[in-house]
Amino acid sequence: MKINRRSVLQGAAGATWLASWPQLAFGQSRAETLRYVTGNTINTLDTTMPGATRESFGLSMNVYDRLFSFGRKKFGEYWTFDPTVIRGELAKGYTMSPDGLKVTIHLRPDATWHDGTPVTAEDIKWSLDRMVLAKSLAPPQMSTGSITSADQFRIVDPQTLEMTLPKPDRLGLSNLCVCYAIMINSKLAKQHATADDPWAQEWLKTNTAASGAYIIESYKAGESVILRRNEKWVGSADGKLPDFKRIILQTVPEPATRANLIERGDADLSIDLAASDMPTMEQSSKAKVASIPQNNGFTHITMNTTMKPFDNVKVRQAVAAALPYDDMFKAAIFGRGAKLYDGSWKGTPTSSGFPQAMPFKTDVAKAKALLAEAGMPNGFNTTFAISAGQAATAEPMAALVKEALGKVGIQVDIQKKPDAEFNTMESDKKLPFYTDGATAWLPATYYYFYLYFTRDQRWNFASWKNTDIEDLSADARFQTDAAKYETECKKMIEIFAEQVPLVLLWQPNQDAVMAKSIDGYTYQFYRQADFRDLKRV
Amino acid sequence: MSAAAIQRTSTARHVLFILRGNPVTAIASLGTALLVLIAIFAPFLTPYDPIASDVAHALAPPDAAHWAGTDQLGRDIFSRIVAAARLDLFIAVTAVGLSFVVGAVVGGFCGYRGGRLDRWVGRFVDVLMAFPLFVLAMALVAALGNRMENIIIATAVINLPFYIRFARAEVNVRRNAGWVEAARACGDSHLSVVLRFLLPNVLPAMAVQISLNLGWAILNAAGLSFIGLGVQAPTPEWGIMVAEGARFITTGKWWLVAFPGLALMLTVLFFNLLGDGLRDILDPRMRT
Amino acid sequence: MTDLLRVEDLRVSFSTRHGMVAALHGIGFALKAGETLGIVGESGSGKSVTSLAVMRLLDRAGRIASGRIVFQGRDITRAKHGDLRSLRGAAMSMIFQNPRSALNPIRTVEQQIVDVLRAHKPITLSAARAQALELLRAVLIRNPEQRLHAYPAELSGGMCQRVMIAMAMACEPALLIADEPTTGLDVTTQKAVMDLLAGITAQRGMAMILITHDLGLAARYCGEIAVMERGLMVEQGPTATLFQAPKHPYTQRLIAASPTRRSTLADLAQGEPVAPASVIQRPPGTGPLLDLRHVLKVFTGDVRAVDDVSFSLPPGGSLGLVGESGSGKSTLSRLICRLIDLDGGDIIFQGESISAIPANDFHRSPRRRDVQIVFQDPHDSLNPRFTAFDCIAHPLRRLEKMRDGAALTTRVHEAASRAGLPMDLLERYPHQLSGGQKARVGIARAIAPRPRLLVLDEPTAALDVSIQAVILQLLDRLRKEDDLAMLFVSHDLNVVRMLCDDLVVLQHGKVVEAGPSAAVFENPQSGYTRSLLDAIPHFDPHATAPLLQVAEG
Amino acid sequence: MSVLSGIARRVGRRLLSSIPALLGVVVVTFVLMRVLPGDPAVFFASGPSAGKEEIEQIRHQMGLDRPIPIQLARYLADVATGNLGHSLTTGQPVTQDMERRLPASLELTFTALVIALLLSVPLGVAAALRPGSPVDHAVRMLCTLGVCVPTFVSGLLLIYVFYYLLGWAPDPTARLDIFASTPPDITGFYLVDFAMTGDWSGWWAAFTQLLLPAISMALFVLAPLARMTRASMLAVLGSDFIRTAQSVGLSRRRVVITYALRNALLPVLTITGIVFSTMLGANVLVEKVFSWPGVASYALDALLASDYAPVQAFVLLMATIFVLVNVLIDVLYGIADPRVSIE
Repeated sequence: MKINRRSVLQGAAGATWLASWPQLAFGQSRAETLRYVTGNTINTLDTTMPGATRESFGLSMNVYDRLFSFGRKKFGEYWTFDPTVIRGELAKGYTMSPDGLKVTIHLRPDATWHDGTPVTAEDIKWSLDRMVLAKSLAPPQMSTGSITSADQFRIVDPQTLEMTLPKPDRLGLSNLCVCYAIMINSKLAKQHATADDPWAQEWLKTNTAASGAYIIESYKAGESVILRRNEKWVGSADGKLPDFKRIILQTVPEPATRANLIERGDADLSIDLAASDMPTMEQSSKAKVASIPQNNGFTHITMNTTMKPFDNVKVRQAVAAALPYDDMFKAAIFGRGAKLYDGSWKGTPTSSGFPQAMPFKTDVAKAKALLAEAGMPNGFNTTFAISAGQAATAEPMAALVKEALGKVGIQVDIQKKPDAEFNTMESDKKLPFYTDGATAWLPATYYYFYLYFTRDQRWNFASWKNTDIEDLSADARFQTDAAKYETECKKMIEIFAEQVPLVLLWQPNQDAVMAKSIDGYTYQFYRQADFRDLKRV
Repeated sequence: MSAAAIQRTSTARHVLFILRGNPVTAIASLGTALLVLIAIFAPFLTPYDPIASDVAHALAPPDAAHWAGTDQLGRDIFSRIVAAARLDLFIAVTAVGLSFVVGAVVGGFCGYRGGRLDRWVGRFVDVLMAFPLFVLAMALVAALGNRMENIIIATAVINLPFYIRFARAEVNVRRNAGWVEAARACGDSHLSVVLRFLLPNVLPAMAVQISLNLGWAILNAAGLSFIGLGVQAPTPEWGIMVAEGARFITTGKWWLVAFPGLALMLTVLFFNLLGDGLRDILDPRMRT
Repeated sequence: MTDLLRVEDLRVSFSTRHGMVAALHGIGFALKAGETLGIVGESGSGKSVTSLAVMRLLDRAGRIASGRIVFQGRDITRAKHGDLRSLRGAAMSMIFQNPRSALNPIRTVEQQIVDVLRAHKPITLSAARAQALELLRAVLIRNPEQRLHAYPAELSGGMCQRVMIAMAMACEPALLIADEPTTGLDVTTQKAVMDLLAGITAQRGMAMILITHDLGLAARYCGEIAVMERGLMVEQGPTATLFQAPKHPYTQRLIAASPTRRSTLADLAQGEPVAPASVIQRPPGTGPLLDLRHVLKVFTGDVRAVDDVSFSLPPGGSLGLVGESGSGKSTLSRLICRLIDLDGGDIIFQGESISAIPANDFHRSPRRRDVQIVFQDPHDSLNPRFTAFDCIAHPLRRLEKMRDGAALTTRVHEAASRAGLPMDLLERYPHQLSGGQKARVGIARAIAPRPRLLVLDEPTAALDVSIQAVILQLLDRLRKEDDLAMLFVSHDLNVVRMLCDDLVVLQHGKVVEAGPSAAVFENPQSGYTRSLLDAIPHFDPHATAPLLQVAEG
Repeated sequence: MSVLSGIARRVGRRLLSSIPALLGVVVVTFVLMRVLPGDPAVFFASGPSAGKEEIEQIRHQMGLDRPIPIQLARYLADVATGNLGHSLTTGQPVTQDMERRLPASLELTFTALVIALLLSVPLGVAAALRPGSPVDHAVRMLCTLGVCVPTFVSGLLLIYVFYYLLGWAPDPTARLDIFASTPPDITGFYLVDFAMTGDWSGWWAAFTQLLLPAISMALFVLAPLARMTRASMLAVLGSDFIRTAQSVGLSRRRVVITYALRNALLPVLTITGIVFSTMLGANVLVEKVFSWPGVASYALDALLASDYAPVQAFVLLMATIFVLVNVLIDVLYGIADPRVSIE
């Protein structure tokens, strides 16, 4: 492409003709508006409904309030969420009984719903009840915090509620911070409830009864949402209103187009861009990149422990030794992430954190030896499945896996499957060998092991059944002794590293590309931008 | 010189005459021939193993070692393009061949016999035609699984109605020709009239359609690849290479998309121009 | 008086892939105002090229190489298109064959006539419309007011030709060129159209050039005749002189080959040997070979294409089926050949019913080889992908299960030689053969399996008269040699009379008259037969004067 | 009068006869969707804590736990009553989604078709008037180049050049600049709505948004249309009635335009129907590349998510449009060519 002066001039002239912003002056209101472009759609305004997209969660966080919210901590010039800090959002604060069984929730007296009516304890009780009673995705999530029944919530007085837990669950309070724990204007919602639908689930799919920082001005499902700042919002950490008065969320499926938009200054923020675009973006004069590892997630290669030959631990170890970690890290995500391999420890890990770098390295000789030990010196044939939605990173990875395993005699057939098919087969445990990603909203080591490595359920990727892990994770959950908890966690990690139900690869960075003027970007556990934190400087 | 030889030379002369007056077709014929040769001898023409990765040299621009640069995994793009020629041509030729054979026979019988068979097949064709064709192909591949044979089947299915209609119409205009009735008077059954008389006569006209369709089938496969329903990695295929390379357009790594795109484009171009040329050769109106 | 049109040494050539091919080798003629000139010739003689060259309507490939065309004193040989445009339609116009396709299918009759008027005269739309109506009246179209708004497809072929005439004379040109104006029309319509054309040109003092392959037509309507052969004008003169004393051998051949009321097969082509090699004598009193009993064929829409037709044909006999298009004669021939099924009645062949076998299965019947057919259009009746040899061998391979080999070759050669087809043509494909040669291949194919009955569906309709003459003689010889019965389907009574013992006249699927040929011809009983006979533009070289007077009525 | 009633009869007959085809489309799509290896329930229960129970619950909610023939019967009954089900991807009733998105797709497709026709017909005519000339070859090359670039590539290239490099085009994100106000919802076609309200700057904004996707779509169908125009123009120019028109001295303009072109456009009209149908299918890629909020990208997302209802509805809708467009073309043909109504 040759660009000379003339074409630039023509371009400039053309720009005034074609790309004019017809209605809105570029001045004040543009500065106060944040234009956010995403790849996916917002499909529901009620996050507890099945099928809610990540973008829906992101919107809900800005529109609804929860009682509590996680804190945030600095990560370079940006921020990342901090699950160890829990602050009040719609609640002013809480007090926990010494035995950890009783949480007293203090409401904010000045909090109002978007329609101007005050937030009452009845509203909160109704919302909490809905969380555990209505048929939705919320109850199973809440159960991970031992919140299972409406009886656990009690109105103490108009400004106070009480939540009782049957056991001192480590994640009881944390669960009130997640995307499902939205607080709803019960008076408004009840007006739209029916006998069949006592929790107004149908109505709340496309309407809101919220108190959050932003109010929905227009909602075009699958296209765009426009938000307006709630001038009466009281839920912030510092008591201030968010900086942006207006937010425009738009669905732009092509990552390349989203990148173009930011680079040309037409949009302010976007996440989930192609890793390959990042080096260019980082050199751009108009855009900057916040590259923050997704510290509550991991990308993995799973071997189904119930399927031959992966039921043999030697085979799993052999595969783990044969994988071309560095090449995959470079080629698939261009090195943009935190490695979860190449760990320097042996035997027992030094840290109880999870996910952490595992002591896996590429060692072809060892892989061959292990295969021989497993009785398969000539390798075997298998398939390696990837989902079409993740093809951008998974496809190069798969090609490398195929090549590397081929060197130790394992013949791999790559199967790229449409997302729905992939998910179904993964859920039905029919995939022997595949790659996927996982993120946990509540990143506690025991929670990872409980969620991903126990029980016959969807998220036990490798269908791994290990009684030690089951016992340890169950005990760690209610363990009040911090030192003991630490030991239990390390033990679980040790078993995991030895048994290799799945190979941890890395935590990919979440690359948020934004205009140079945007500040305050925070990586959140639900992997979406929180507009309340952002400002233009 | 025997009469048959006269016939041959006169056909050859006619073709030559058309080609002389139509350099574009001449170039297209040469190009197509070259393409077929490349496809046949692909394994001998690739300087590198088209699926061997070399992450250390990933995303290298074209140079003396890698004429078309390397891709994300450091694979030689030129080798991949050459290797893909074979696969793409195979997909296109089989898919089009399949729909041609089925379509010509079914359409031929419908056009010749008419009646109930024709009506039912007509219904079936109507149903197929009413589908948004690309979406039908997508759905078929999604339902059957994205393997090469299913891509071929899907491409064949969405081409089928055109062949049926085309063969039907062409046979229909000829079914009352004297030589058809003469064949029957000479003791041919309907079956043999269609298979031995009508279809061979329809063939030249269909050759145009086939040629145009070959290009279209390649594009179709590329489109399927773009939305993630193409052949499985790491098999080199132009559509996938273009779709993957498209991700790198904005980063200035043009060679990832440009070279496979060029191969794809030239192939489709050759097939299309050849089809046009064939039409000229076969269309009596052009014989002035 | 000066010449209206003078053509001098006109040479026209066409660029083809074999290089430039000359179509006219220097022809010349002249025409005064009000005169009528007939240009007669067989296909390929260059008569149409002449007319197109005069109008300067040659297509892109055609080029006037040399010579001069002088019209109304102006040399228009190299005239510019703009100048020609004002001449065409206004001073000279042309009528084409195939009137249906010569009219724009998506414009009404009125629009097309108005287009012509307004292209040459500065008149208002309403005036032009009024004049269009007048013109339709002048060409004797019934209900002209309604026809004005009709599209060509809504009109019959004859009516289209009248509209065409109206357009051509709309601006009263001095010269009208009619290129085969009646080819493709039914005989009765032919006559009406020609009478109209002659009447109008005479009335308005227009000169006319009539281009035709039909000597009868030219003789009847033209004062002067020019005969063309292979791009040359071989003879030219007043009609009476030319016909009575043709000088050029080609003219003589042509006149001889044209059937007249009195001519016999022997007259048509003196040069060819006509005597059959051996004539089989048939014992009298045998039963009929073919017997049709109340045959009925109904097409969708309750159209009775063949309605209660009965007749019979003795072995070795010949029967003519005569009728205009749509009379059901082609359907009947296909019924008899058992290519289609009957809806009623019975067909008895050699004493056994063959109508019970479905047409779909008839190819397996032993009777299949006994009944063979020769088709109308020789171009269309040969598989383009078969050589002549394969065409003739095909029925032998199929019906007699013969394998390739000496026996088959012998049989093919035998059939070919009996059909008068030179052996060196056997390896050619249809498009490399002439019309007459193709007709011979078609006949050879039909006689190859030695059938008992040959159905001939207008076998000579698409052929030039000289070739027609030869083919007719060939057929007659075959019949006599082989004791081959023939069913001859034709619209041309003259031809049928010469070839057939008996005659059946069909109209709308029904038999209107039947009997011995001579009797029907001399003394037709039905009005329809009479009108058919009248309409044939015969000419009589021995008559004292041309029939030009008819046109002046 | 008789022409009109003839047309009405033909329309009625065509519509009636297309019902079996539509029914076939519905059934085939339905079965195809059920054959899809993905289980929508699993896909949509992908929340962090979805277990077996939740999946079963969604399956029941969607009626997927019943035998397929019963599901089909229920679906057909629903379709007959105008209920096309709920989309799980957007969470809306499919009819509502379609209602909003269909005008976007149609506006794009129609604009593309108009652009294609405006370009291809003159090009085809120019080529036909001088067959074998450089003009002819140039036209052929030009059109063929258009057809041999995959739509998604030409789309991305257009964006890259005209938006990213040159900045002539507005950002390819939607039907209208997000900061601009949308027109009142009258027809759903922005161009029409803006024109009706007299908001010409809005019209221009919508038009510029439309231009790039429409062009990349038009490029693809240029070749068949131009090719058909050229061929049919050549055929018509060589036909007898053109010679007649010349022989009566009509002007060249009249011969070429009134006599030749009008006749030559008839087959072009027929092929336009087929072209339109392929464009509706090809929309998928263009809408994806240009983030066009149309029905095709909607259906693609749904297909990849095994979200049955939108895909089924989309296919049914497209089939219906296909039928309607063909009937429309039939009617236009009937008006343009008197021979049809005479038959």
